[in-house]
Amino acid sequence: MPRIELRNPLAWILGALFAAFACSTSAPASAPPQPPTELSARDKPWDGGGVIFLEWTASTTPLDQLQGYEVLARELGVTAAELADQTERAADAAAERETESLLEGEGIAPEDADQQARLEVRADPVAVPVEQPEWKSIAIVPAGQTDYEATGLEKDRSYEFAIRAIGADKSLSAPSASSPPVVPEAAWFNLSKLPLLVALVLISAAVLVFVVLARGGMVMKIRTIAGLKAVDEAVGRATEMGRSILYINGIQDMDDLQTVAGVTVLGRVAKTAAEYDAKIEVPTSRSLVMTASRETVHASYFSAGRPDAYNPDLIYYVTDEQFGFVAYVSGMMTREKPAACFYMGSFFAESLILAETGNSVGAIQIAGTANPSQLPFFVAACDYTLIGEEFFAASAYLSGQPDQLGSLKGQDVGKILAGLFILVGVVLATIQAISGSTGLEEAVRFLKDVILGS
Amino acid sequence: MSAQTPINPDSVNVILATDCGSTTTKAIMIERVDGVYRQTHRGEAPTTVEEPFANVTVGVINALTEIQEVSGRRLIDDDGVIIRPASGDEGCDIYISTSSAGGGLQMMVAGVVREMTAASAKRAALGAGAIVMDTIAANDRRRPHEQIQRIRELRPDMVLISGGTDGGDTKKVTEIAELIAPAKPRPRFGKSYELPIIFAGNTDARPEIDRVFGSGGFDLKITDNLRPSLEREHLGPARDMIHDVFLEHVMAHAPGYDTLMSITDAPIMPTPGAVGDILQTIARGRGINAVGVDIGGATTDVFSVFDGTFNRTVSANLGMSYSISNVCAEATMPSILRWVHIDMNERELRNRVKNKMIRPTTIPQSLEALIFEQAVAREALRLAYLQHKEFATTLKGVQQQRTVGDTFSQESGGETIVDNMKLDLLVASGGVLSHAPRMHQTAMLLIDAFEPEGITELAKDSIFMMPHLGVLSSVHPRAAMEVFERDCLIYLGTCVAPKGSGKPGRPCFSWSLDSGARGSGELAFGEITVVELGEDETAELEAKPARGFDLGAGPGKTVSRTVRGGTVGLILDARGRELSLPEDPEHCRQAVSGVIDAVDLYPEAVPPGEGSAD
Amino acid sequence: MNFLNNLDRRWIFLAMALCVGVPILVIGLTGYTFPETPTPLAEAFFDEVDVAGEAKGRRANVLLAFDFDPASAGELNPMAVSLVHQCAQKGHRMYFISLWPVGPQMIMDAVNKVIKVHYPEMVYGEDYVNLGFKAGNEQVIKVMGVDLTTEFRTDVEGTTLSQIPMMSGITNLEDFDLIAEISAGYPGSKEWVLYASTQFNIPLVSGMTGVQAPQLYPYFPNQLKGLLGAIKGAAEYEYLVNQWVRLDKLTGILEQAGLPPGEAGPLAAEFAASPDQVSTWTVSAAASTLSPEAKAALIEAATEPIPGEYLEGQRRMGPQLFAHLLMVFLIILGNVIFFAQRRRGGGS
Amino acid sequence: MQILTRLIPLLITGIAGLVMIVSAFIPYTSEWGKIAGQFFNILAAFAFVLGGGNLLKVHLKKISDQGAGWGYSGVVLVCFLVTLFVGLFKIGTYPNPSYPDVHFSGETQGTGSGFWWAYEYVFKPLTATMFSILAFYVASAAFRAFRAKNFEAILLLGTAFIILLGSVSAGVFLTDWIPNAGPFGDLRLENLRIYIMQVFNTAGTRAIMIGIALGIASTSLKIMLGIDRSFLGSGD
Repeated sequence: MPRIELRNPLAWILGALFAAFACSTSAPASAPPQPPTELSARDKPWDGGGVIFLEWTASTTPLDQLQGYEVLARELGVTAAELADQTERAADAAAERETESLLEGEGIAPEDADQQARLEVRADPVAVPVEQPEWKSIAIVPAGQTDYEATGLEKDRSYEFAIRAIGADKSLSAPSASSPPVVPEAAWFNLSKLPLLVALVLISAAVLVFVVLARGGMVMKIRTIAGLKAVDEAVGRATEMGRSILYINGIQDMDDLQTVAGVTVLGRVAKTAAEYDAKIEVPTSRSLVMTASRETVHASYFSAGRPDAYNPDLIYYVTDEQFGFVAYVSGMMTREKPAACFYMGSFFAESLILAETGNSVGAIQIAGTANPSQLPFFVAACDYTLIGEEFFAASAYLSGQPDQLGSLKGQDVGKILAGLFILVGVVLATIQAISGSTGLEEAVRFLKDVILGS
Repeated sequence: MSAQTPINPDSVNVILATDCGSTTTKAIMIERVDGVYRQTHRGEAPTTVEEPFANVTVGVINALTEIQEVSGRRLIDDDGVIIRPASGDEGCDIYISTSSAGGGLQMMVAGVVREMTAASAKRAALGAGAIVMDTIAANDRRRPHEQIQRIRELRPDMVLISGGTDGGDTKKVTEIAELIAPAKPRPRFGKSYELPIIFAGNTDARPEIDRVFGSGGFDLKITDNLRPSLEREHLGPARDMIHDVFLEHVMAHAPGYDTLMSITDAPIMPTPGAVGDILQTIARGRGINAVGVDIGGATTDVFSVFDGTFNRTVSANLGMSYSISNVCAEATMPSILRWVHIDMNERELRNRVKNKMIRPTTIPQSLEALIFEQAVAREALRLAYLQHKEFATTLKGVQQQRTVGDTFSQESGGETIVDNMKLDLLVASGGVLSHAPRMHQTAMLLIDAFEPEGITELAKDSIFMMPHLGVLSSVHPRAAMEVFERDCLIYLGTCVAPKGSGKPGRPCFSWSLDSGARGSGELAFGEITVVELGEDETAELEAKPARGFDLGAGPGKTVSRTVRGGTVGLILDARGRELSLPEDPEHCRQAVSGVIDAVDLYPEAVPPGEGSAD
Repeated sequence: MNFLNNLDRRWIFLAMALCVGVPILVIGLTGYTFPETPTPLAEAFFDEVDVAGEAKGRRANVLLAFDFDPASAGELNPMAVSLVHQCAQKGHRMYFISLWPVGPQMIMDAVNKVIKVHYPEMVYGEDYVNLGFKAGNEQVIKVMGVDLTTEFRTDVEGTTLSQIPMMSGITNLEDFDLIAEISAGYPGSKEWVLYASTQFNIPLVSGMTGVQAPQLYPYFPNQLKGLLGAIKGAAEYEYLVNQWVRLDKLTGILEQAGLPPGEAGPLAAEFAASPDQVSTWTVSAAASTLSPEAKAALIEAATEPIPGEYLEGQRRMGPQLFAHLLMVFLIILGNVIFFAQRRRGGGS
Repeated sequence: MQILTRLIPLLITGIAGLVMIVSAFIPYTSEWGKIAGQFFNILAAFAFVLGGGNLLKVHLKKISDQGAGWGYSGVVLVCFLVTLFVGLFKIGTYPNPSYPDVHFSGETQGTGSGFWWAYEYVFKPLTATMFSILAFYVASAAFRAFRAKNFEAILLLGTAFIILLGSVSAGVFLTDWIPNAGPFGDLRLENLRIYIMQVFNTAGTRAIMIGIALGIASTSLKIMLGIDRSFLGSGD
């Protein structure tokens, strides 16, 4: 406690005030704070459900004696599914108890005991005690705040909320009057995703417009992609050297778009291989990819006019296991020394192992992936690398069909859009940082949280 | 066989050389004058391969007799034999010859992949001086029966088969052989003659090839693989083999050649092969990159040596008489007409083209005709050079060793090695170039068609003696070099042209000769000018390109170099590279007129009356 | 020079083997490790684990997702061990899960190394639980956000969740105070960021392989509260945890000996900073009041060697150092060859 | 158009794609997307059988052909069958404590089981070995590829040095003399490394990611609309 020399009346008064203040703050938790009042809860409109917006009137206890508010929630009612679940659990528990008693009390063999117990329980179903929902603390908000957005609730169930004030000494007030039950319903449209929808529509529209324009005869130019131009070269090398072509579709399943893009490129490589009569070998790490690859290669051989040369046994499944697959493929590479290796798809740590092995056996290697972390490895060890979007452009590039090329043009519109947003965002944020304007801060926040957050 | 006695280069004083072309046999005499070799006299006579003579030596003797008459030196004795060695004012020390009579050496080549071994085979054949009639490859998009049909149609002098690297493919190369063997292509000459097949492919495939062609009807020769690995091309042995077979089989069966072969001091070479040899000798000797072009009536040959790598292409359908229609079709009339600065009736032009086809030997009778013919020549040369660039590439199918520096520029294999900026010497030969009324026209034809960049010497072959010198270079390189420099080439001058593009009127580059003593100036983009610099004269050029323009040292960097003059002089060309003419015909005509005035290309007006000779 | 130019890559392999193998042997024999300087990223990771649950004023529920496999265990296991170490010392409740099929083995490994040996008092089902592997990649995370029990009905040993005491009150991701994730690829850090941290606003910290790290730096510090990249991150974090654990133990002893919390902390920090002067502490003024047992315990705690499993990360930095130095040397050598060749090539 | 091989697959693709998009925006349909995902998982599970069958077929064929390296196929088959047997029949598992007498109640991968043993002593070391090969390959690739050929390469080279040194104690040792708190503290190698990773690397990665995202969007659209059918084997 500071020492104050009391010289004049004013000081006395100040001293008294200070003492009173000091007492009130250092006093033990004799009186918990007052609970907040007038709690209202309403469903957040135009959302995906599960969010309730709460508002209340602050506790009458002075702000400096409050640490914050605790938000409480309880779920009302039990859905049918949950009831069934609870019944099942209760039955399980009962059966278990029964089994134990049968085992210990009557010495029945364990296998029979379990069976018998279950039968008994079924004959005499357990009445499920519907659990009384309990209040759960869902959040603590600072003292100055009088509203809260409760998220993560189960949509289409009703909830009750209550608020407790927390005193500076962590003492809790009595809960406020609970809010009327409210259901965090899902709207038919999730408005928070509107910016995403707009972007989706814009980009899709751009793609479609350019596809239509291209069909109408608009000339689309695409820059040379060295890696794809080199396909003929790689296949030719395999032909001249009398060795095989190795094609790896990545190590992900068909639900990865990269794998799909890889299968597309495979179609083209296989067609060239069919024309040159070179052997193409496709070990896959997923059996669905194997099936898709077979279809594609078969079609390629057919369109090259050599369906007789197609050998499905060269497209086979190895293992789903990442390093098992790598071990097989790199072993095969060192034994058979393929003249050309293609790595087109989704790759992880195996990228460099494959590419270095291929490099050491002297193969022309062409890689394509959209996994940015693997790009450096491919660039260093392969002859050609399709970087990211180039890989997705491969199908358009190889087919040369106008509508495919049109879709690339549509992509460019998306890029311009993204660039524009970046520019606007950077400019706004910079000006805001320099001027400190709150209006701009709001705009930046909107860009960051609402548009990018959707 | 040829009478090849060892020759002591120092004792050689008189050399005779002939080139037996399809229509004329050209002979030259080279003598040692004051210690240096000079070409002194020449003679010409019709070639006598066809009936009634059916003996090539008759034409040779005729041509030599002409020299004998002009020079007053006795070369042929009373029995019609060349007198050797030289003694006093009689005879010669060396007699050599080339031949392209009867269409030259015609070959068919085959390989596995068109862009790889088949391309190597084609390079080997072209380099040896052959005309490649067709290239068969596993991936040439023809069905086997179409390939067989094609092989049957052709009547090559020999076939070169390649395919597979050593230890590589045997299956495809055997398949190719199995296409050729049953198709039984028949040779051009001689009924009893077995078609020579040269195999220069995978060593592992030799037994199979032996089996396929062993059944008879073929004369199989086996030589080293010309693509032992995809990373390496090894054309030498195949080329030597082609020459051997050319002599042994093709020449031996052509009328009179057996005699001719017996009297030459060096093996007879196919004419284009000899031209290639002299160009290589020069490029190697002077350490330069050179391009040579020979534009003929039916075909245009382009030769290039870049960084020691020789390439030759024959553009079979680009020529100034038999093929002129094709040039017009391929280049399109508007492309040709963009080089014409006066009004021409397109219908009349088409007639002119057809006339030239029907009467290939006519030469332009009016200025208008000359201008048109030179416009066609520009396009023919341009297209031939384009084909050459496409063919003269680095090897395809090579594993690239990438470094991080290549991340953003992944260059692919098979890029052209022809780089106009690195080009030092451009040599022209062939009718339309040699016989142009003014040297300026020849120079501008070369510049417009080849678009040399940086600093490039222009020259023309005075009397088409490059083939003779090519053979000579194999027996007496010094003589060949000396004659080439002094008599063969007529230096037209040097072209200085920065690479880059800009707006017309903006500064392009400034120059000074001998620090301004012989002139200096500045050129705006789009301008062209000629500075007098006589033959055998040289001057120190200092040229500073504007920003964005490159004279070889990098954009904006000054270049200092000794430049050589010529009959035209120093041509300062600020029209930019790539050379582009305005799209709009009217603007184009103005631009071309400007150039023609600046260079003084067609100084005389058309004499009235002469223009409508035919 | 010619030899170097056509250097057989096996020489490089040999050099690498030596650069990695020799330090492993030396460190294995001497136990010497290189000092670590923690970066802000590791500090943030540590702090986030440290303060978990404080906001709600309760013992924290920490979800530990071990999404890696033996292949990457060399890089990630030290992180996992330190993470469990910190959580156990702090007294957090630990819920282990994995989205990788072999993840449960990695969980078991860490549990066996840390909890079973050093925290035997922790009870399975009350202090930690292993929920095992669940197939379905990011879909599992999404579902867990709504209802954990639809994906996880039993723990790894087949016990129903209702019978596990610490599972009561846990219905979805929101019931956790922190998600700590160790990732070797897909599904991993990125999926947790996208579907857990951004969707439900739960603090997320993640340790990952060096290859992945660059992709995730952008998420720090908003979506990812802490990030450990590769063995370097592991070593830094391990160092922090070891330091803190020692400090915490010392503080505990001092507090138990009767020192008020306000004094015990600074004193423990002082002791921890200079363990070699242990003999002087016991006579120093503040500690003089301690009982002999407490003093003995204090000396014991301050000087006891850190168990080997808590030094794995730092030990692995040794081979790492020499491997990196070799790489730098190789790159320089490569360039020397390159330029020597170019000069020769340019001269001709 | 062939109905079975073209129309139906395209319809399925289009509808599934549309469902995925709709379920992202319309909460009512959010379950549908999940169902579509489950369909795929079920299919993928069947594919395991397909894969196993193919594995057997390929390797049996190799053995019967006795071509080069058929012994390897034998090893593969033996390992495959043994693992399958050990896993299916829960060899060596300890029963669940609740049912100590029921052998099959044991956890397949539980400690001490045959499967666990194979995992612990075969699979784990093998996988770790494969992964550690990376260290060797990174070195040889760096030796070959990091040539200061042009300006970009020099930049990359410099960055590589900073990252390599900054992530080990060598970096700390080298720039120890720069005070961490001072104005140049950020120039210490270990700080520079993080700065490079956070700023330059992030910017670059984001640019690539934006391109990839757009590529994925446009490719998805093409596939949904049937413009790109190459994955069904109807190439160009």
